[in-house]
Amino acid sequence: MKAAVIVFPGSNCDTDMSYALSDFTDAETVDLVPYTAESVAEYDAIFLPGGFSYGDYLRSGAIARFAPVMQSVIAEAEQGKTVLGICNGFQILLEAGLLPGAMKRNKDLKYICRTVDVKVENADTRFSGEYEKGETLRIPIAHGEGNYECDGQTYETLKKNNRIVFTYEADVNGSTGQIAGITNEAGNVLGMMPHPERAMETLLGSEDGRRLFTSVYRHWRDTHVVTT
Amino acid sequence: MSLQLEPTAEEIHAERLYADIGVKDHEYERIVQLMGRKPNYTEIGLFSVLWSEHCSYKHSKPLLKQFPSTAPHVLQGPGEGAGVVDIGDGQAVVFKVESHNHPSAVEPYQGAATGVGGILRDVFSMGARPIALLNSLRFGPLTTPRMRYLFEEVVAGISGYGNCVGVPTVGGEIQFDDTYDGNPLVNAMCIGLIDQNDLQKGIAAGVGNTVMYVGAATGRDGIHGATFASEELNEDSADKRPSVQVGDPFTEKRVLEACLEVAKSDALVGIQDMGAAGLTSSAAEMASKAGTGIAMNLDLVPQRETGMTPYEMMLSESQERMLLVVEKGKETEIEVICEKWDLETAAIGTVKEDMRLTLTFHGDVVADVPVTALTDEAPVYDVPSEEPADFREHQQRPVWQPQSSDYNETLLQLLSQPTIANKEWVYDQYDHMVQTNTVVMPGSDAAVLRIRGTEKALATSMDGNSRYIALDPKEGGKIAIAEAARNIICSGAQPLALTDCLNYGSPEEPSIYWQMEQSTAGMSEACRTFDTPVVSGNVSLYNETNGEAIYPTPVVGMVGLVEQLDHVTTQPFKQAGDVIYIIGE
Amino acid sequence: MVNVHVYITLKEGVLDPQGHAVQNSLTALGYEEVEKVNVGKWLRLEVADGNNLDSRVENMCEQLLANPVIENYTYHVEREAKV
Amino acid sequence: MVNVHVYITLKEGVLDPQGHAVQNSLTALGYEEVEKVNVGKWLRLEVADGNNLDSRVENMCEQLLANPVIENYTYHVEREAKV
Ligand SMILES: Nc1ncnc2c1ncn2[C@@H]1O[C@H](COP(=O)(O)OP(=O)(O)O)[C@@H](O)[C@H]1O
Repeated sequence: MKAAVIVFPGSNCDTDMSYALSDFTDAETVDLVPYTAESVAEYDAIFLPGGFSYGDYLRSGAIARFAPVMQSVIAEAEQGKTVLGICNGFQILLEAGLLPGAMKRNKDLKYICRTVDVKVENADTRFSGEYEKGETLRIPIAHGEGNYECDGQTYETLKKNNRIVFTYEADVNGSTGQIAGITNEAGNVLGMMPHPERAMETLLGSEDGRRLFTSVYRHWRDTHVVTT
Repeated sequence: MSLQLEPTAEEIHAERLYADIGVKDHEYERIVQLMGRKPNYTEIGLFSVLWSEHCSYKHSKPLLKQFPSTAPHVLQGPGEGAGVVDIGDGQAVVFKVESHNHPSAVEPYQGAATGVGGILRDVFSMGARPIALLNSLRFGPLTTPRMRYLFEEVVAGISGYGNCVGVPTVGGEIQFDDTYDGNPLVNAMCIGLIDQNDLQKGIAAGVGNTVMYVGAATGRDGIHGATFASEELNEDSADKRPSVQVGDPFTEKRVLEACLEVAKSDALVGIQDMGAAGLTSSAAEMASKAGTGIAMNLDLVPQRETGMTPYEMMLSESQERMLLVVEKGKETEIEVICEKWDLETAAIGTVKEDMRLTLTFHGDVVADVPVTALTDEAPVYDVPSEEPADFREHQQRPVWQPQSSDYNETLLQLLSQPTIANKEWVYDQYDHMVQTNTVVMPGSDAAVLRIRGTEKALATSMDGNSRYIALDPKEGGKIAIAEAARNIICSGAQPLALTDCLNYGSPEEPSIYWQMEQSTAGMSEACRTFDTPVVSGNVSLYNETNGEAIYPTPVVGMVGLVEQLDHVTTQPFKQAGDVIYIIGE
Repeated sequence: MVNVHVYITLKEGVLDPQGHAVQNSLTALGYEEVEKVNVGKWLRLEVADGNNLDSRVENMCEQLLANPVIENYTYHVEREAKV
Repeated sequence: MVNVHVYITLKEGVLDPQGHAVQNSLTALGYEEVEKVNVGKWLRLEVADGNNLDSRVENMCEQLLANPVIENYTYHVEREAKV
């Protein structure tokens, strides 16, 4: 698997994401790809990291969504390639229209950095295949604008089609339906606010995030490597 | 303000205009002597900031000399952007603390945010990647809306800036006391990690080399910030408000990444943050350290506002700017890196042999000053000191034995004191995990950060207790160091070295100066005992409101080394049945 | 050169945590007459006048300045009085 | 009930990193005619009409809504047309 971690000006979880992939999966290549890159077509999976792209000015993700590389990211996503956005990456995917809904400021208007309980709602995606449905994960959140908002109809559709992959077990930020992560209709694009790349080692508090990355890797292997 | 409206050298002298910008009569006389003529408006501006307490340490230098600052593991003691300590394997840890008390009292969010920005630049200008931030805060009791506002906004400012730049805020300390009611304290500390080969210095060496400007454009922000920080707050302080600096952490993040790339380039000769007193202090200090001069053409300085005068450009404290000295002919190497990070750069001057700071603007020479007059010749005062009248009284008081009839109740009362209470409300707002190295998060004795690729880790803690120091400055000074050392040791680390921030009232008041002397003497003694040299620090004086000084508040930031990750120990009890020991008296 | 003022606010029905917080603070300060607060954005753009100014401004709003999923916008063009 | 609109913007000379970022982004999107952007706030307050409305609103702005250290504000009161 060739993985691209996109670096926008202001990304700050890019190296964490790249460590998560290179130290804990068997990905052959993990590249930090600058926002100016013209194409990401050569990669099998594209990761949009957390941080404050363009300072999160105006709205988080709003300006990054127009970074040069995003045209190719959008095209690849539409062709079914694996795209994962974490935190600011999720916000960018929303702004780019690859996922439905929008982010508002946390309900108590404060930035929150804390490890929270995250429930696996759907273990049947390429991002969550190695988890059990209903399992509770300990994963850190770190965001000021993670209050996910969508209209009632969108919410019903997300629910009906099992597109809600992760929810918070408590109402941490005001998100509709306590949503922590969703996929697009085709299931190849996931956006989530919690930071699995910060939950890779018990030394740092939790290793519950590992299986997200190994799920992505396994999905790629199962669909690309011919076993003899 | 246009150039023609500026007072002439004669007017500055005759009307004592220098006094308005904090220059004393005898200092003015000395400046005239050093220059061999009367300074013009731009020139007196340069002196006013460089000779301010903030930049010259004119009242505190003799005290700082007492601190032990060398040891085999100290690679760089005080004198550069930050101190540098060897941690083995060719790596070093770089750290410093900085105060932003006055700006935070006026505009708490931006004051705290730009404090974080400044200390980050001190560390990455050395070539080190910032890996952790800490802060030490002092407020009055949270009983007034104004104090709650200051507290919330300071925390929000620290969080807003540090989180965005992507450096984890892993620790700090907060105390509330009436003494800080009119004068809250905001001290920020940054720790960086570096390969020793990449160390950079702030020097303007090599005659003929190019002086380059990197980062945000210059506006009229914070003009006279450095002088302001050296005056007491009073009712007029509000009028000085429009000069508030606003931080732009997004630009800082790009400047950071660009500088760390630039630091690896052979083209770079020296680099320094344009912090307090901006272009003035960075240019003068870099030239002074190299024994050179600098000639700059101010027309080439990137400007955010129109019609800026040389005075304004030189004194501006616009944030997120760096001054670089680059080998002649290799400017494009730097430009290419900056362009990649979408940053403004400009070659604005040249390193000269003449040891003068020469500024031109619209074709005219607007300032021409010997560099040493600005830096080395800054006055150092021998200040009278006098034991405060009540000191003996305090000493002779009988030891007070607290009585309690209901220990449960007393315990709950203690725990509900804001100073003692859990600080989760604060540190939940700080991203303390980004960079994924935080082994021990805020809430324990010291924060612990692993050093990726090794079995080692760093432990760090900030401490200080001004009540002890107010009662007995010498013992209190020792206690501050000892507390920091205990916190480091409890975490499984060996204390290495420390940085300190000396927050006091006016040094011109003999009883306050006495407290400064005594407390720094106590600190120095303890530093020697623990073998923890002082490698960097900051001094913040004139912390007074309407004549009322704060308690003497030196704050210590210590760093220790954990040799083996499995030595890391945390504070909480681990399981029922474990035995509890008390060590010590 | 004209000044374009763009006003952006959350759509009706979208909970406004900021507005809510401001209203609570106002009540706490004794301004009980304030019954509702919405917090939105006001952007001032200095724009070279030209053809299609309106449709260009609308495009800017749709593309970047507002997020149509949760926000509404209005704008007005302020032309300096001719001398 | 009246609607009070409060407009808050950074004082002249105060750095507006947000405005700067938005302007750069507009330029990148091809709106080169935009020469400057300032990002401010627009608050809508629903207020029970009454005596001293103006001075009350001014107090709200000074006390809470705007940060007088770095921001300027203006407001206008929109009275609904009588039926
Ligand atoms: N209290 C102190 N203890 C030790 N060193 C200090 C202290 N105060 C200042 N220094 C050192 O003096 C030098 C100048 O400090 P400062 O003027 O704060 O630097 P900057 O220009 O980066 O703000 C620095 O090397 C700093 O570490």
